[in-house]
Amino acid sequence: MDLSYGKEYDEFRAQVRSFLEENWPPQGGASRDDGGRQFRQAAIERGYLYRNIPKRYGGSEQEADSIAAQIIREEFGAKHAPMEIRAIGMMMLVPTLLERAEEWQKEKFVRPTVMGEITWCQGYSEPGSGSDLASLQTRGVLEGDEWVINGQKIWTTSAMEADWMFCLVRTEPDVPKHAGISYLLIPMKQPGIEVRPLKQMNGTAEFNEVFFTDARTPADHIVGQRGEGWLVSRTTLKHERNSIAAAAQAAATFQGLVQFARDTKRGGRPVIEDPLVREQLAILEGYVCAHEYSGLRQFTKDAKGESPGIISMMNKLHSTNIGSMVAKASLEIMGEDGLMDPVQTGLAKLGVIPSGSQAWLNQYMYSLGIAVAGGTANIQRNVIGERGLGLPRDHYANRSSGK
Amino acid sequence: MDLSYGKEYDEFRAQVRSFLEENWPPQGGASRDDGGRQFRQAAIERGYLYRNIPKRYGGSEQEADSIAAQIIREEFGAKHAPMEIRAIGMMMLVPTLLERAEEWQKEKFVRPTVMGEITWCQGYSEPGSGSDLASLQTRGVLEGDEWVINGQKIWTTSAMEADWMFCLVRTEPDVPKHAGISYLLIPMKQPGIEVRPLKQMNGTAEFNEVFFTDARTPADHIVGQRGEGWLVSRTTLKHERNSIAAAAQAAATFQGLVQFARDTKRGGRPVIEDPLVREQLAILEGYVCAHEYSGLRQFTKDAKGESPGIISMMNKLHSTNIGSMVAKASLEIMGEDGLMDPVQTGLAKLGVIPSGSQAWLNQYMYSLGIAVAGGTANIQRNVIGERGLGLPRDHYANRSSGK
Amino acid sequence: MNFDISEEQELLQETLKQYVENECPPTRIRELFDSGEGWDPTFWKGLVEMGVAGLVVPEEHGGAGLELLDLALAAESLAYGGAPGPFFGHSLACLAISLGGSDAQKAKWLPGLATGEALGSVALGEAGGAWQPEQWEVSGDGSVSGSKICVPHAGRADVIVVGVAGPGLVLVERVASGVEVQPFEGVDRVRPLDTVVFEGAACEALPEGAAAAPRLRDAGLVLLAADAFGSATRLVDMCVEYAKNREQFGVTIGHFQALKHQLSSMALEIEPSRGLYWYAAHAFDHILDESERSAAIAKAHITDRAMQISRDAVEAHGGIGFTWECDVQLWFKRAMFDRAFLGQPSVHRERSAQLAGW
Amino acid sequence: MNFDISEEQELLQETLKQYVENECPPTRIRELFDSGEGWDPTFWKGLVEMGVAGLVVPEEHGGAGLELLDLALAAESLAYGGAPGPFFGHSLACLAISLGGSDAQKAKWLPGLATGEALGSVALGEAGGAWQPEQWEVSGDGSVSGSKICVPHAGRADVIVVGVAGPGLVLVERVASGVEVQPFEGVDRVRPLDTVVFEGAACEALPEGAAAAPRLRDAGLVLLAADAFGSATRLVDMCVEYAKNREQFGVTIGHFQALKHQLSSMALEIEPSRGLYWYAAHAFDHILDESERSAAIAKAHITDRAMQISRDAVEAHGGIGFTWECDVQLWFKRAMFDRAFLGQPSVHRERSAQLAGW
Repeated sequence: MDLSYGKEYDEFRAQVRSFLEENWPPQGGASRDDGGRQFRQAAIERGYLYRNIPKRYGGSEQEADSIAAQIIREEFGAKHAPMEIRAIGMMMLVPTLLERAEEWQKEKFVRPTVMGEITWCQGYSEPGSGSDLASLQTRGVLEGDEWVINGQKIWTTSAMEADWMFCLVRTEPDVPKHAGISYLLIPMKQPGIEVRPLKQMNGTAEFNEVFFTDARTPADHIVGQRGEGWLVSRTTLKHERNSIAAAAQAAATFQGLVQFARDTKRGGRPVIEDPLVREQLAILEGYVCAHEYSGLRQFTKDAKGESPGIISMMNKLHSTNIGSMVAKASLEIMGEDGLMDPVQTGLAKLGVIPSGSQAWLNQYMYSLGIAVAGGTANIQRNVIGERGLGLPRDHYANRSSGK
Repeated sequence: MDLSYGKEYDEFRAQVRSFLEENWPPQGGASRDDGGRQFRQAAIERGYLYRNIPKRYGGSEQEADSIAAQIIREEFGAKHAPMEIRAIGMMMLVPTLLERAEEWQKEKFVRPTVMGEITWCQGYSEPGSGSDLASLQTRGVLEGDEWVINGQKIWTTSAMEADWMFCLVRTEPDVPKHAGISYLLIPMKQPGIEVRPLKQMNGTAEFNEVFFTDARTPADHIVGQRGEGWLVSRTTLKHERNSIAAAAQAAATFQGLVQFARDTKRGGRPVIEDPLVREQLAILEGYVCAHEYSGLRQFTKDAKGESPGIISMMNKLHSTNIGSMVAKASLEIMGEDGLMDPVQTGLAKLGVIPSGSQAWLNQYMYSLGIAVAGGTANIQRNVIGERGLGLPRDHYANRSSGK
Repeated sequence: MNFDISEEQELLQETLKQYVENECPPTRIRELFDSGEGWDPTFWKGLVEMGVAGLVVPEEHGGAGLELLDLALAAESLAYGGAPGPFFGHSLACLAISLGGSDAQKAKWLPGLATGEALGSVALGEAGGAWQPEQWEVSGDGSVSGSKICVPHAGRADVIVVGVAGPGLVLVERVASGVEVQPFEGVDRVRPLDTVVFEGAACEALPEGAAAAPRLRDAGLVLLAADAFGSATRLVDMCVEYAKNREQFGVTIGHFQALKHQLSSMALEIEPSRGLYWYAAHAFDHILDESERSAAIAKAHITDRAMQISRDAVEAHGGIGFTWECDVQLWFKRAMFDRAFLGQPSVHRERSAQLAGW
Repeated sequence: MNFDISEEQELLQETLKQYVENECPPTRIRELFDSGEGWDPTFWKGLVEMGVAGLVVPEEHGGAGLELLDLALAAESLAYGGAPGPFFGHSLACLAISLGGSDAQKAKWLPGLATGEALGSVALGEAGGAWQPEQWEVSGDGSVSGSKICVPHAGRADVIVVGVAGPGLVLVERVASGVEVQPFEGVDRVRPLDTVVFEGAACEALPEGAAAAPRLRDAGLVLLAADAFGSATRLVDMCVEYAKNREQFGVTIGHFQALKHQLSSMALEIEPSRGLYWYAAHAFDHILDESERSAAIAKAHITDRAMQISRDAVEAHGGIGFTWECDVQLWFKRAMFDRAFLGQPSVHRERSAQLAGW
């Protein structure tokens, strides 16, 4: 056990630092956007960004090295230097394209996506297909040289802004459910597509519904073969997992909560002096620290190229549980401020630590959204039980073939 | 809402009191046993005991009246006068016999059971058949004019002392599982039966295992027909339910816990001054009061002859949950006394409020036994969900016919 | 022994449930949520016509002369339906004047409150969690000065019963000079709240105000418990309904044992607590020495359970449960109101511990 | 960055697990439970031969010179197997002398303790929950007087490190006059405890005893956390095994989603906390300013989780889980020991809150 990164990385860190020294913030009169673009390009050339993307598509094509990646994140973060664009196209579509797409598709889509020139949204969930995603009903019919798409998607982040959607569509209605799905790339800016924001209970709208009425995309904008969409959507590329960041986020939120308890007064005294609040925070801290160290364990295993085992199946549920405990504690701390409307604070966002009662109220409701967004807890428990502990498969899920 | 029993019962209470005045404690030199027997007989003649048992079998054959029954319990209890023998034979077998048995069987067994002259144990559960009771394997084969029984039962209370067992036995091996079971009455004192105490983790032994090796009972000691045993065992007679007593017991246990927190000192101060303990006790009190009032609601509904609804399916699980919370609170209160061996205190018993750390430790472990004894919590949750809320039946239980 | 409500009380509950279901279904509640009105004059008028405004006003002043239990049963039914409006604050104002007012004050205010011509409210909270009478610092000797928070629909009230240090309760007319109503964006949009700032506003003390103040608090606790009970049972019913209809993997999701058990546990958490608010309401009128403590226990227990059930209900609905369109949010926010108003559960647990002499 | 244990450490864990599995399977543990011996000389001898007695004794005194992390990893493995014997008290005695002893004291005691010729123990607790050094009242100036409770296997120890007011830690030989060992019927029969009453018993202060006392407490907390972690993971494994084998309704009960999710939740409660005790053990030797707090957090969190898992494990086994014959009780009682020894979780949560300046 050694919590430093080891001597062998000292020089690497020094190189990153001196690169930043020279390149960030940009010299002269470059605009922030231009400066950012130039900086990213330089960072790619040095092998600091888009490390798992081949050079010919705009990446730096480096050997996977989680520690190097972490050092880059730390140093870039300390200087607030631009990092990779972590949009859904980059995170989910690009690996899929690299693994599964035809050459012309890679050429057309990977580089602009990596560079942030085109943005994507994801079309998987439907109102009737949540945990049972493979039952999706959005239909695609090949008419001449175009797919004609009808149906509805839901929980679509950034659908308003996106140029394209990568989308699961039922194209083979006569075969068993998993086998009838294709993976299509669909342009969003067309008359056949309507996007409606989906307002949440806390008053904000981070998701959308997307309605297809004879929406169209060229026949060759399919990744993999017809009916292979389910498999294609399961593709994940080996990459440098960022298991530290999520746990660090939980720790930062927790510190924000402690601060909230220091700042809030009841009967003239800081609420953090209340023994019940102290106990609740201390219980929570046990979970938060456990989560953080689990992240470090997984990070280490990744770096060594070893499997982290069952712990990697627990991340989501563990962090959902923590979110729920944070929410409860915040309600306890805020007292009668719980009577306030959370809406006024605007967006709650992952990565932003709330401050003040209304922001915490927003967080209180937002934590519920997180819980259901990452697959419901029951699905996660199935995964831990079946894949982690080796218990028998669920009867109902079993009946549907595939998956 | 009226928490008195109403004027119409004032006179009845007065009658009960004057009866007790005259008859208890027994006058003259009668021994406690004899005195008790005579007193019970007098009470039966007045209609105060065995109210749901026909007169010809030794009961007092009264109209069901929950309030009258409650008044009798209260007044008899206040004077520590003998009440009904609440052994399992009286509670479970007698109603079954009255409903299902042949006349000669009733004559032979009901009165002596009611009078406590013969005692019973129950032979339902088997090591391999817990929640899926109908899968039981103990075999009964008719040889001449006797059933020959082989197999094993478990969780048999009072098996050491009992004269007879009412027992579910598989007599028709070739029919589906529920249909192959018969309800036999088996004498316990015979060479073919071996009883072994089943020691619990707290060191006591309230249950037994019973082994049958060519055990025998006459061919006509069967209640109902061959293969009807499952149905016979489900018989329950309408009787005056005692829904107050169980909740009152929870309340008494809770008061004992509060006393424990008053008496235990940590750092020289009573533990009840610890804000965490106060909060835990106050949370618990909410559940305990809710349980008590639910008991009163059910009592009222019973007295009116109305169905109490879903609440009556919740009693067991609610009281198990309370038991578990009581146990946790007691551990919190006792501090390092949790390092003690609970065994030294001897029996933990329902109806006895623990006093002192070791007794509470015993309770701590005993509460686990309670949780699993009354059908596991998951079975209870199935019942609430399916019968109470009307959710669809369980897939696996569905596959087995019957039940 | 009759631990049950009467047929008349059952009828009251049934009638109110039906009325809300017909006149203010979730679609209408949602309109009020979106408009920010929190007030439906027609709906309230209907309730008034049913006598709801004067349930606990003595008969000699034109009310129904009923008890707190009846009021609490009404609160449960209204909450189950998600009813908007001033029932809570108005009822407490009626109670306060009945409990602590002089004959003249009763004669002046109660008849109008009972018929709904006048609207009443109560101003109990002060900043920093000061909900309990002994914590009040707003002064009310002759005139009222100071801020009260979370006053239900203060902007529409004719008379406000204000909790003050000293005399305990005083009456202030909303139109009096020195009364400023500042709207507060509250979580439950069908029961809007305001901050009311008093600057030397004319007031009239209730002669029995000091004794009536804690009684008024206790009545408020019971009504919040009843409201939370109604909200929680509604949420459970919604979840069960959803589980019976929503399909995944070719079956309704109620088939999944994990969800089934979650729903059972939710029902188990709330159903047995019905008697808690019944008993506390009954004790308020009939078992005075248990009234204060049983109100504290009911409020702490039920509003805590309702809040947890609200969270569980979102989860039981999957992603959709978190949306503005889903009805869950309407009762979720009602539960948040009930939990925080008059002090959160832990406050009342500590009070009940002290009252028990722990 | 290497938040992981080394191959040598993995080997240590594996070796110990194998040793316990072979030499002290549950049947043997049960014999010890029934006999009340709590001591298996042959089993301990085997551990001694593997070097376990001197893991943290410096090499110059004949030990392996390892760190607290190694000791904690050993504790986890021994707990997983349910190992009986004096490992816990003996190891703490070695640590105490290493941390606070004079050269002469080290030279006198450590070699014998490392080879297992001598057995050590520690006397930390006093009645009324006084486990922490600042709470100790037993006097140790020149001679020791007073009672210490819950001293591991005191009756067999050669030397006992006694926590006292003032000098902090003193050495007492068990055979000294004025030392009376009173057996205590403890819950975990494979780790017996005694009350030791001192009446003017001769003692020798550790020169650095005052500084070493809280360090010794922290090491104890880490070892208890590691032990509880091992016990909890064993219980989860037992439940999973049972669910894969026990049949009801024609299938193994692991098919039932409710049970499956309960088992998942149990695993989720314990598995992520592994790093808590690793980190606390590592901090003890390498990050001194986080050592005290991280030990408190690890002990509070893990022993609480282990206790809950113990209860869940009984339930997951149905009725049989509650019997003496079922192995669940062996680890259940181990978890009870780990939870209460050195103070229950809430004590260490409040300590960690204070240490954080809350």
